[in-house]
Amino acid sequence: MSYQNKDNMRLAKKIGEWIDRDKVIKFSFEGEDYTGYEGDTITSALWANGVKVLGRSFKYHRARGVLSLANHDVNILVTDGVDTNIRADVVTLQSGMTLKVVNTEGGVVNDKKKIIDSISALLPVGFYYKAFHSPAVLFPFWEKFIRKAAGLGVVNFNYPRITQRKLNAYCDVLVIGAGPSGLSAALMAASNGLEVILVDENQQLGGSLVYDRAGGNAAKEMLDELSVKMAETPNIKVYTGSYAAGYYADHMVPIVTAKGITKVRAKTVIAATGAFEQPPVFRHNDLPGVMLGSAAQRLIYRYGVKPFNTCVVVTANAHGYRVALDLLNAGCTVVALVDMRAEADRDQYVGELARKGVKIYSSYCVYEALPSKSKLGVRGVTICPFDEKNGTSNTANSITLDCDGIAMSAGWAPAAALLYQSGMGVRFDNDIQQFVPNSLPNGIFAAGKVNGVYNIKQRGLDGMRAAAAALQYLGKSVETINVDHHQGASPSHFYPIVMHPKGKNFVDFDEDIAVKDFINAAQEGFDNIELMKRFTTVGMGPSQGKHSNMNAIRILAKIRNLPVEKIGTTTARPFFHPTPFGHLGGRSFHAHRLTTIHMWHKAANAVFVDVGAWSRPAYYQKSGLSRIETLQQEAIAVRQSVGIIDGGTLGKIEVCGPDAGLFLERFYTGKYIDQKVGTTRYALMLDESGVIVDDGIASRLAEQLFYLTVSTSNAAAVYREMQRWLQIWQLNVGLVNVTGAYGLINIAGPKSRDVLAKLVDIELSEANFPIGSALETQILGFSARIIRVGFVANLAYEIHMPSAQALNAWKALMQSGVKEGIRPFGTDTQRLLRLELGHHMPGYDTDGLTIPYEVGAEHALAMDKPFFVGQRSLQIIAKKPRNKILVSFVLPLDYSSEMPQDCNLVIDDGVIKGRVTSVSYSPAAKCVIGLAYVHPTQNQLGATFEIRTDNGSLAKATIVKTPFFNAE
Amino acid sequence: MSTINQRPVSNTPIAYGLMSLSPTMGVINGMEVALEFEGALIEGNRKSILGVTDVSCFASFGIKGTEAASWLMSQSIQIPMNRNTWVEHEGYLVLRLGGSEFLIEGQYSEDQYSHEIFEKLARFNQATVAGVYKVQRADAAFILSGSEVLNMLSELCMLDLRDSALASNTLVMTQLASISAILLRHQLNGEQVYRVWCDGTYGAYMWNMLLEVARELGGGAVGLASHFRGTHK
Amino acid sequence: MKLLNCPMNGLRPLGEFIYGGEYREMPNPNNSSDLEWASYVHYRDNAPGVKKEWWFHSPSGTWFIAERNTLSDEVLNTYLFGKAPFPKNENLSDGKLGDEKNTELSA
Amino acid sequence: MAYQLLKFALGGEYKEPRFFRDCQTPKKSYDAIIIGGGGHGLAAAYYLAKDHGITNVAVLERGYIGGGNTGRNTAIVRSNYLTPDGVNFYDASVKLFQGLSTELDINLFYTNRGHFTLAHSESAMRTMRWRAEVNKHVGVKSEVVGTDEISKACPQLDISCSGKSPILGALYHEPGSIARHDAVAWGYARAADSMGVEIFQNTEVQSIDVKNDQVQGVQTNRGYIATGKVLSAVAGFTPRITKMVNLKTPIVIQPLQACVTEPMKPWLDTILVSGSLHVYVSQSSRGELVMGSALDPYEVHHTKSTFDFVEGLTSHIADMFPFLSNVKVVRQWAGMADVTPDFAPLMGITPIKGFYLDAGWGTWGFKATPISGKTMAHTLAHDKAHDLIHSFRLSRFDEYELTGEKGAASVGH
Repeated sequence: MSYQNKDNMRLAKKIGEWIDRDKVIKFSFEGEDYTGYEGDTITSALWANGVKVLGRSFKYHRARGVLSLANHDVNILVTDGVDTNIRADVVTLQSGMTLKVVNTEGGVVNDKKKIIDSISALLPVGFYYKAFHSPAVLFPFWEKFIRKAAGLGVVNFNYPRITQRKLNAYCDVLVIGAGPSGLSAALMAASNGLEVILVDENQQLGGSLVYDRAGGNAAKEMLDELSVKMAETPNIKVYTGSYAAGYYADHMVPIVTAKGITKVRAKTVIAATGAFEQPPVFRHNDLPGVMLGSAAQRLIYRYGVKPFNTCVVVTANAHGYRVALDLLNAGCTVVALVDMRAEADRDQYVGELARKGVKIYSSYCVYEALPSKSKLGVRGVTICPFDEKNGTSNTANSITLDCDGIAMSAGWAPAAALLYQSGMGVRFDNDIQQFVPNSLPNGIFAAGKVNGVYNIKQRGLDGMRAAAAALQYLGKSVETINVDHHQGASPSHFYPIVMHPKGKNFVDFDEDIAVKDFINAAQEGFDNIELMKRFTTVGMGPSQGKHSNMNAIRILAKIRNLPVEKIGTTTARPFFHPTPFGHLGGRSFHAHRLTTIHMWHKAANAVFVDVGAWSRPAYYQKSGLSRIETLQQEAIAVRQSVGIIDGGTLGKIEVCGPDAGLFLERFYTGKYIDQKVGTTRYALMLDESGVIVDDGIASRLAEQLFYLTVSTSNAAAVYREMQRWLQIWQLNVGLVNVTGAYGLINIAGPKSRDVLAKLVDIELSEANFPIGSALETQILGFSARIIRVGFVANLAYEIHMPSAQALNAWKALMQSGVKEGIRPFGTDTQRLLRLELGHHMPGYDTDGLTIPYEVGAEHALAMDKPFFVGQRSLQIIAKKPRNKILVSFVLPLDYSSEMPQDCNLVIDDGVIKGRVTSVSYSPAAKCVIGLAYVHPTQNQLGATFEIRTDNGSLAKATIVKTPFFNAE
Repeated sequence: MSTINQRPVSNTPIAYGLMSLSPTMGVINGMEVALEFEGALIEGNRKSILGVTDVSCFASFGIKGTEAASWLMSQSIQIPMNRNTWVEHEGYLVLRLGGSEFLIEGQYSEDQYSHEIFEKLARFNQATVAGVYKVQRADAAFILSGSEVLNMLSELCMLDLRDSALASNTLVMTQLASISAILLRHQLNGEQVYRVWCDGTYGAYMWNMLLEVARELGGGAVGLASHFRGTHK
Repeated sequence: MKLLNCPMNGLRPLGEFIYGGEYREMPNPNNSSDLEWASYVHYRDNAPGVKKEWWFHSPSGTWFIAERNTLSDEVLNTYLFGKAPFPKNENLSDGKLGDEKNTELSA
Repeated sequence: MAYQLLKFALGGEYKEPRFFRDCQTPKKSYDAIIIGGGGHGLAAAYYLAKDHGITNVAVLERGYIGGGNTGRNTAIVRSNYLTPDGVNFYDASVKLFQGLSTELDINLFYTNRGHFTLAHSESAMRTMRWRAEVNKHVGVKSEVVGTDEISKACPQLDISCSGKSPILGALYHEPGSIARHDAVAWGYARAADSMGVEIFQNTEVQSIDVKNDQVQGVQTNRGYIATGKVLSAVAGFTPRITKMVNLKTPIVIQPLQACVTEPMKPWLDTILVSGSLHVYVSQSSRGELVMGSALDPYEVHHTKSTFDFVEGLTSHIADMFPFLSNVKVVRQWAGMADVTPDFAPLMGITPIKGFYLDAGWGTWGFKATPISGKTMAHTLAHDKAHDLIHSFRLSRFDEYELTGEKGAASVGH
């Protein structure tokens, strides 16, 4: 059954229309085929086909048609099967679209959920706070129903990942809005040599000049004139079909286009954003066929579509008269113009309308729109005398008129979201019944309707005034331009609200909120605009209150008997229009760092792990072996022969100059001034509260050159802190971060000396190069630094070389160690190896509160120094009792129950005493070994404590000395 | 004990990023780099639209410290007088990074390569000059060429890098594709190009990001041979 | 993104910077009480107003001081540590920033 | 239930009374004054009246009730903290929340969804185990789960996160829930009001009168009010209040931002948090995805939104849910958080007699609303900190006794 009457509503070609009638587009909607033209929106094409029921409301599932045709018809959301929540009023029609309305059950015409509308009296605003929760056990049951009703479109889980480009752009003046004031502002600024960006959300320039014509040509002529000038002005970059999504600090405005986002950094911003037409509120003002006057005009002049056959215009301003003339011009029968005002100065259009046979009812209101039998459209209106002062309707004298549609023009709300976000202060201008800018931040200007200027000539002038002000702000000398204050009747009515005992007089179409809902909310104490918003949800729907907030404020003002300005406005948050993830996220930058040996690791089947931005081999996978088995094999190679690990990710910092030793003594806990050239010392870094931050090795390579290695993940932060303290201490020191410039290879194990010896010209014997030695030499013909270290094995060397040569050095060492069975190992194995030696690792065995006393690092604290970072706090902490200490433990040799894991807890008599920080089976010690925090009273060699494993069983651990195995 | 004194050919920091492209490699200045990817015709076209070229093989020398400027002058090296500016002189660029740090980079030219200066610089001994410290460098260095360079940079960098905003001898230390980089505008063979340096360990990442965007905009990888006719296998 | 003026590199987007916290004068560790020291370490001048703060320009490695109104997020002034209005130490610096030679270059 | 609905249809006249009185003129003095009409302040007022019979109480709210962080958070309730003190405290809060709709006779839409803290690295997995072990120890349901269990609960999640930071596992916290945040404030306001507490909106405290280290009263835009007890429950504004009494704290104010999408049919049943990607997300009963991120990186005392927040957040969420590319973000907003160095609140008595702190709530204040109200009411009534909040005392910073939550600080919420 076809419900829609399917009249052909397409008009003869209109001058300046946006559609191309040579290009016919086929599409379907709710299972039926239609055609439109290129340039149509989905809504305009449907309306041209006589389709009026375009969607269903969110809460009551009431039939809805065109409201604004300006990107706030959020009851008209469709899906094409791929994408959802498509806004039909503005999305351009594409060939082959197969469209369905979202959130219906059984189609938009027969939506079964419309039943909710008939029980709406049961569901006043806020009802859900008062229902379902008692008894509590039943709430999950009710919640299922509530959750099912929630939401609009169904998300397509197969929708592709799209990352749009995000660009940066710069200009002297960003003009937002390309209506008469925006165009004038842009032209004026550009003609004075400024770089201008002009943005408008519509597909073409002109704003209301395109469609608000009062049946004549003056607006079109003005637009043509401005368009010619635009074409002649090269220094204006125009973005149409694009919106300014928000205002952010220091004049950054993201412009959202179909293809991505351009983040504009402007020196000045002119908001010529216009105003949203506001609906008068009367019963059934939401029926398909009831639309804003400007929506009717848009249909006519942009798309060549007749809004109605026979209609009534209800108005409270001059704009309604212009709309009526445009409707007549489009061939509509205008049965009546209903003017809610008592004694507005009757404007120039009255005579013209009368001549054309339109009956004007002054001091009348539309009391209600009469739904057609199906409730899917309008069959007429009831109008009656209206006392605008009291807002009362004289229903005794009502008149019923037949019509198939109503055009509404009662006033405007400024599209001031970006101005609010910039920090604008407002005042309420009673002459125009609108909030207007009272104070604007530096470099921000407003022009046109958003600035309270409605006269068409003055709007252009106001754009020029704003441009002149922007020019002056940028230091150009131009004459100040003055604009007249608004003359005549207000463009907005002070209270376009018509009460009706049966309600359904909607204020917010997104959320189906009617006048009574506000009254009830206020009665319950939600009589602050923000509380009212939260309780009623007015303005919280996808259109973000563009057509509802102003009426809500007026209603609340009336309820509280306060002037509108005392009510204030709700906060205007970004975004101006909802903005897709793919646009906002853009291309993702996932920066990562690789050492030059990376490709070798990759070829050797390394399994990588991320350490900060770095990618490091955790171990090298061998086929047929588990991770644990692989780790153990790599560890055994180190213990029995020789292993090699890429340490290029470690932080490497040169501390140079006469005060280098002094600097280190202040920065680290140890002593360095008396350190001998050619030796290394442990470097423990604390923060000012005495907590361990990092540790590393300081090698003194020359009298005035210390070479610091610090941990991979802290490298950048440690260098940064060094730079800061150096500024504060003003020592004669140079700092050079060579983390990326130097490669680092660590070879370890009893055979490491033999392997290295083949490549260097120095004596590596124990006597000549014992642990703690460091020197500069040559390897493969380039200079290298060799440090004898002991972190993973008693015999081990770090070789530091220019990173471009690291791969060569690695290959040479691998070659040199073939006979010894040299084996690469990764970070997971390294953790096991250092554990076997009993070394703790900052960040692994410590946390954000660990102090040196808790890990037995007293030996590293030169408390007798005059100063080091953290020293004074340690003096305080030293007086306090400890509550934990890191100990080394083993499990019995025959332990075979649940294996403890890192972070299992140490439990004593049901109380948490500490936790395991590192635990592993050690092939060298041939038992499970680990480090754990225990209570200091538990800390005795040979004492036992209990670890609770994942399955709840307790493992008995014994405190032992380290290293865990006989390392000699 | 044996010593190998034959200095081996080094690897460009972006070597890992080149693996999947299999370019024709060659050794320049002791470093193995990509000379050609798809041939002169295709790369010549790319170069004019948006070419990305790895020039990490250019000799470089870094130095910093309160006396760095005067020491360089004492070595007869012309230096830029203002911070964050650069000069080009007899085949090498001198970048003044901030106030007291310098990066000197040799430029490739067809016939002669200015080794001399780098040999001289290589003899610098920190222990003998007060207030001057060597900065070991291992940058990934790139040339970005073609008509779409600014389009690419407007996505990867937040700064205004147009001619009107970036003075011709100014360099910027900023972020490119979210990592720290040095950037300047330069003339090469009579064409305007942009130069980029970043930490070599980010080189493969940077190379891949630059290529990803360049390809979308109709450009791509360009070998050294397209810029410097004298470079060949 | 907000802009911040690095004294060495000019106006840059905030993403290039790392916040280093409030600038605080360290009390003399030798003659401050435990409570005074704990207060220095832990407590902050945290009511809104104009504060001196540490900021770090990451791409160039520049620490500097910003005077910022933490209520409006407006930056009033930025300068290298040791430059006005701090008492100047004529001695030495790290050779990167803040030395006299560098300042002369800031044309 | 039927009656609750039907009463709206019957009679025609809307009979619902005010939630709380429209108080305009304060009395000369009160037994206690609570600064801040958010969830915490109103809850404290309610429990003062209910548990301790102290009803001569005024709540002074600068704006409107619930207008601060109560109305700006992402409404997550959980108790999977790291320290036993933290877990016990928040667990007590969860338990109060579970019965709160009934107790306050308002549907708070408290809905149990389960809470996954995703781990993308081995070190994150270790922290998850640590939290799970502590939680289990004190009887809170948390466990480390693998990717299979995550996928089962949320099949739409791309476990590889678009190949960028694959998920290895998660801490699953069964009691994790969401609630309708505004309603919590309204419910407490109504209940407190009904027992005699007076709630003053648009009432700003301009100074606090302290003599001999004892609170005497407060000066407001509605005049001077005498009292011996003042509770500051103004997270986000705490430094402005503590400055009035010259009290030093370690709090730093940092904005916390959030955003919502347009409504879509519910598909995300759980609450997901990723510390590595700095995001958390759940789907509200309206069908919107409610999303948040880490704190803004520096101190600022305003609630302006930044674009970089939403750029980073959407990029990361799209890594987790690639199909959201064309789903739209409707609105973003910000709140101001009291951030402490050890990621635990500041509660209890202070060196100024009669001045009590309920502060330092960082990003986790909403979930503590009932228990903070209850324990602070106890603290005011007895002039001695409730046992549950002993570790949150201000003096811990003088004593170098920071809480262990700092140990594994990451995005929580």
